[in-house]
Amino acid sequence: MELLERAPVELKNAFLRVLGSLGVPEGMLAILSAVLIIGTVIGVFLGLFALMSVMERKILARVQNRYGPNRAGPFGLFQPVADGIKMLTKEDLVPRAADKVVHFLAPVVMMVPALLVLAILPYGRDMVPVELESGILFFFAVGAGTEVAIFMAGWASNNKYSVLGAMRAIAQMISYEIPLVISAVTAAMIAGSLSPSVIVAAQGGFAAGFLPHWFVTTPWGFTAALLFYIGALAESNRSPFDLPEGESELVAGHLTEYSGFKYATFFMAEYIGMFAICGMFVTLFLGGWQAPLPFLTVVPSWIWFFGKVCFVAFTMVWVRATLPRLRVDHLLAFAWKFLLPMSFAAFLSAACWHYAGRGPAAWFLSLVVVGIPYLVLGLSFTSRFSVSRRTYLFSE
Amino acid sequence: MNFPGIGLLKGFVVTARNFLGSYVEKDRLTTRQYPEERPKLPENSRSFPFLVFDGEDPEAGMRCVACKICEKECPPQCIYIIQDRDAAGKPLKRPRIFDIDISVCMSCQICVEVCPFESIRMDTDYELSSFDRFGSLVLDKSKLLKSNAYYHGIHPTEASETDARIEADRKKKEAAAAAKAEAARKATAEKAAKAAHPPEETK
Amino acid sequence: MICESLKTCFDDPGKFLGEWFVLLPALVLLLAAAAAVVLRNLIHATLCLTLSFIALGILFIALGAEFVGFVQLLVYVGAVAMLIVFAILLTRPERLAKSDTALSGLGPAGGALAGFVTLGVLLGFLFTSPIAKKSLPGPASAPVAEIGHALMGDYKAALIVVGVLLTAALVGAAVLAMEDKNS
Amino acid sequence: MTLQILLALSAILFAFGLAAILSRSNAIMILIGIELMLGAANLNFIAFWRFSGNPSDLTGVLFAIFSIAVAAAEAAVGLAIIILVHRRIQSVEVDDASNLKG
Repeated sequence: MELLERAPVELKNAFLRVLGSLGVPEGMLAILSAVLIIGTVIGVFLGLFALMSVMERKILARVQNRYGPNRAGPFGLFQPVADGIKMLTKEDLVPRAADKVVHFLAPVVMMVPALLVLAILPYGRDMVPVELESGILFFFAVGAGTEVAIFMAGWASNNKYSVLGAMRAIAQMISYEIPLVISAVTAAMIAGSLSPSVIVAAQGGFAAGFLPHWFVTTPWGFTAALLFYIGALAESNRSPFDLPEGESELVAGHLTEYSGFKYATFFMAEYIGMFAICGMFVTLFLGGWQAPLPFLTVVPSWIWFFGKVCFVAFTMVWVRATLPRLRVDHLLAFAWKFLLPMSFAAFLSAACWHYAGRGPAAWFLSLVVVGIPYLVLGLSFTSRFSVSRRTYLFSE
Repeated sequence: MNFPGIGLLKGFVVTARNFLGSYVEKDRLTTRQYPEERPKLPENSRSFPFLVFDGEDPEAGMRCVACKICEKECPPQCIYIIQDRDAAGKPLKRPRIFDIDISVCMSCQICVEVCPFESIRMDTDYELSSFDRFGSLVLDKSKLLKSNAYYHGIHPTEASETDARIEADRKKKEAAAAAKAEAARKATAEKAAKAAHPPEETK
Repeated sequence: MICESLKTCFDDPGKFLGEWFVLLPALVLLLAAAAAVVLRNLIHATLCLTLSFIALGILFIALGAEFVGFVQLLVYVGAVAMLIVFAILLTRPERLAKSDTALSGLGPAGGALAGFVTLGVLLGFLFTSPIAKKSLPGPASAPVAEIGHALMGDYKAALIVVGVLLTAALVGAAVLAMEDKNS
Repeated sequence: MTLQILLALSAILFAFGLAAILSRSNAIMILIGIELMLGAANLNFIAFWRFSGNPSDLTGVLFAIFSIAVAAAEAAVGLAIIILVHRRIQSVEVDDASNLKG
C-alpha cells in the first residue's frame, strides 16, 4: 500500500534516474521532470474528460430510464473515440463575416486557463505539481481568462445569438464569481493559508475517532460548500445555469458558429475546467486527498482525491438531470440577492466558529449564524417565487 | 409554508430513484436493443412493393404482364415499366424493365390494390439503408422478384386468400373455357350432324 | 557567446529561462499596449489591452510580487476588461464606424507628439538619474502571510478606506447605470 | 537587468496611455488609456520595491494592491457614467457631451 501511495512519484524518479545514469545533464532532468508531471496531469484529465463525456450521457439516460450509449465497444466505452473521430473529420466552418483571427484564437484562449489551473491542485500526499503560496488566488485569477475566451468566441462569430450568449455568460460568470470566491475564502481563512496543500492538511484527522475534520462537516463549511458548488456550476456553465448555451433561445450561444475541432476544443476545455473546479471543491471542503474513515487511510491518497472528484462530477450530472434551466433575471437575482448575502453569512459564521473555540458550542453558534439568514432569505425567496397551483380551465 | 430548499431535495430524490431503479427493475427500461432484439412485426405491416412469381424460375413464373396500371396509378410515380418485345417487335406479355425507386415510394399500397394480376405485393423488409443514395435504392426486376413462397412467409393470410382467388379465377376461366369448348364442340357436332343428316324438310 | 548560452540552455534550462524570462512579458506588454492605443476597432483594442494586462501580471510575478500579479490578473482581466467589453457592447452605437475612427482634441499627430514629449522628458530624467543604475539585488518575494499581516496591521486604515471606496463605487455605479423609471 | 529597463518600460507605457487619451475622442478609448497609465504606475511601484534591496518592506507591494483596487472602482464608475451618457445623448464621444443641460 505504501508503495502504491508513492507509485506515481517513484515511477517518475526511477525514470529520471535511468536517464541520469545515461548522462543527461542535471538541468535537463529538471525540465524533463516538469514535462513528465505536466504530461501525466493533462493525460489523466483528458482521460477523465473522455470517461465523463460517455458517463454523463449514460447517467442522464439512466435517470430517464434509458440505456444510453452502449454500442461503441464494451458498454459503449469507446464512444469518446467515435466522437473524436467525428469531430476531427467534420468541416471547420468560419463565417464569412467573422473576425477570423479572434475566431481562431478563442478556443485556444479557452484551453489555456483550463489547463493552467490544474497546476495547483494537490492530487495526493506530497503530490502538488506547483506548490504555490497563493494557490487559491492563482486558481481564480487564471480562471478569469475563461471569460475573455467566451467573449472572444461570441463576438468574433459575428452572430447575434453568439453575442447574446457571450454577454449572458460574462454576466453570469462575473456575478457568480463573487459568492464563489467569498466561500472559498472562508475555507482559506479557517486554514490560515491560501495554499491548497495547507488547506487540505488543515482538514486531516478525525473527531471522535471516525468523523473526518473536513470543512463540510461544520455548518459554515456546509453552507460555504453549497455556495461554492452552486457557483462552480455557474462558472463552468453547467445546467441549471447553462443559459449561455440555452439551445431553446440562443441556438448554442457563443458556440453557435463553431464546428469540428474548434468546437471539440471548447467542449474539452469546459469539461477540464469543470473537473478543475470539482478538484478545487474537493480540496477546499471535502478534505482533498484525506480518507473519509480512519481505517481507509491505507488506500492511496490520490485514489481518494480522484474518487471524490468523480463523485462531485457525478452529482453535477445528477443536478443536470434534475433541475430545469433558470430564467436570466432569476439567475442574476439569485446570485445577488441570495448567494451573496449567504456567502457573507457563511463568512461570519466561520469567524464565529473559529473564535468560539471550534468545539460543539462553536458548532451550534455557527449553525445559528448561518441558519437565520438562510431561513429569512429562503422564505422571502420562496414567497416571492411561489407558484400557485395550476388550474385547468377545460379539463376535469 | 415549506422549509426553503425542500422542493429541490424532493426533485433530487425522484431522479435518484429513477437512476437506481433503472438498474434494479428491468421493466423500467423500455428501450428495445434493436439489432439484437427485433420487434415482431404485425402481419399486415408493409414497407415497399415487390413482384410475386410462381414456381421456381422468376422469369417464367412472373405474374406481371406489363399492363402498366400500377405505373399510371402510382401517386409519386416511382414505378417505371418497359414492355418486352420479341425479335419481330411484337409486344410480349411481360416487362423488360420493371424499376421501383423506393426512395420515392410512399408505401401507399395503391399499386397493390389496382393490380389485376395479383402480381405486385407489399414487402415487410425495412433494413434497406445503403451508402449509395442513387444506385441501390432503385430496385430493378431482379431485386423485386420474390417467390410466392416468400410471400406466404411474410403475409400468410393474405397470400392464401390471393392464391384462393387466383385458383377460383383459374377455375372460373377453365369452366368458362370448358363451357365455351363444350358449346363449340356442340355447335360443331350439330353442324356436322346437320351436314351428315340434312333435314329433310328443307328439301 | 551564442554557443555558451546554448550550452547553458542545455545544461541548466531553468536558469537560462529565468534570466531571459522577464524580457518576454515586457515585450508582449509593449506590443499589446501599442496595439491597444493604435487599433481602430474598439473590441480589438480592448482585447489587446487585456493581453497587456496579462503581460503586466506575468511581469509582476516574474519580479517576485506573486500576490500582486495574481490580483492584477483577477481584477484587470476578470473584472475591468470584462467591464469595458460590456460597456462597448451596451453602448454599441449605430455609428460604431464613426466612433471607431473619430479623432479629436489634438488628433493623432498631436497625441503622439504629446506622448513623445512626455516620454522624452521621462527618459531624459531616467538616464541622468543615479538611482536608475541600480542593478538587481538578491531574490525578493512578498509572502502572502506578511502582506495579510501588513494589511491588517500598519495599513488597516487604508484598507478600510479602500473598502468604503469600493462599496461607494459599487453603489454609485449601480445608481448611475440604473434605468430611470420616470423617463 | 537594471531598474532602468523597468522604468523605461513603465515610461513608454505611460506615454502610450497619454497619447491615447489626448488623441482619441471615444470615451472608452480614453478609459483604456487611463488603465494603461495606472498599469505603468503599478509597474513603477513593483520595480522600486524589487530594487529597493529591502523586500521585507512591503510598502511598494501594498501600494500597488491599493492602486489596483482604486483602479477597479474607477473603471466601474467610469463605465457606468459612459453608459449613462450614452443613454442620454446616444453617443460615447466626449466631444458630443458638451452640453451642461443633461
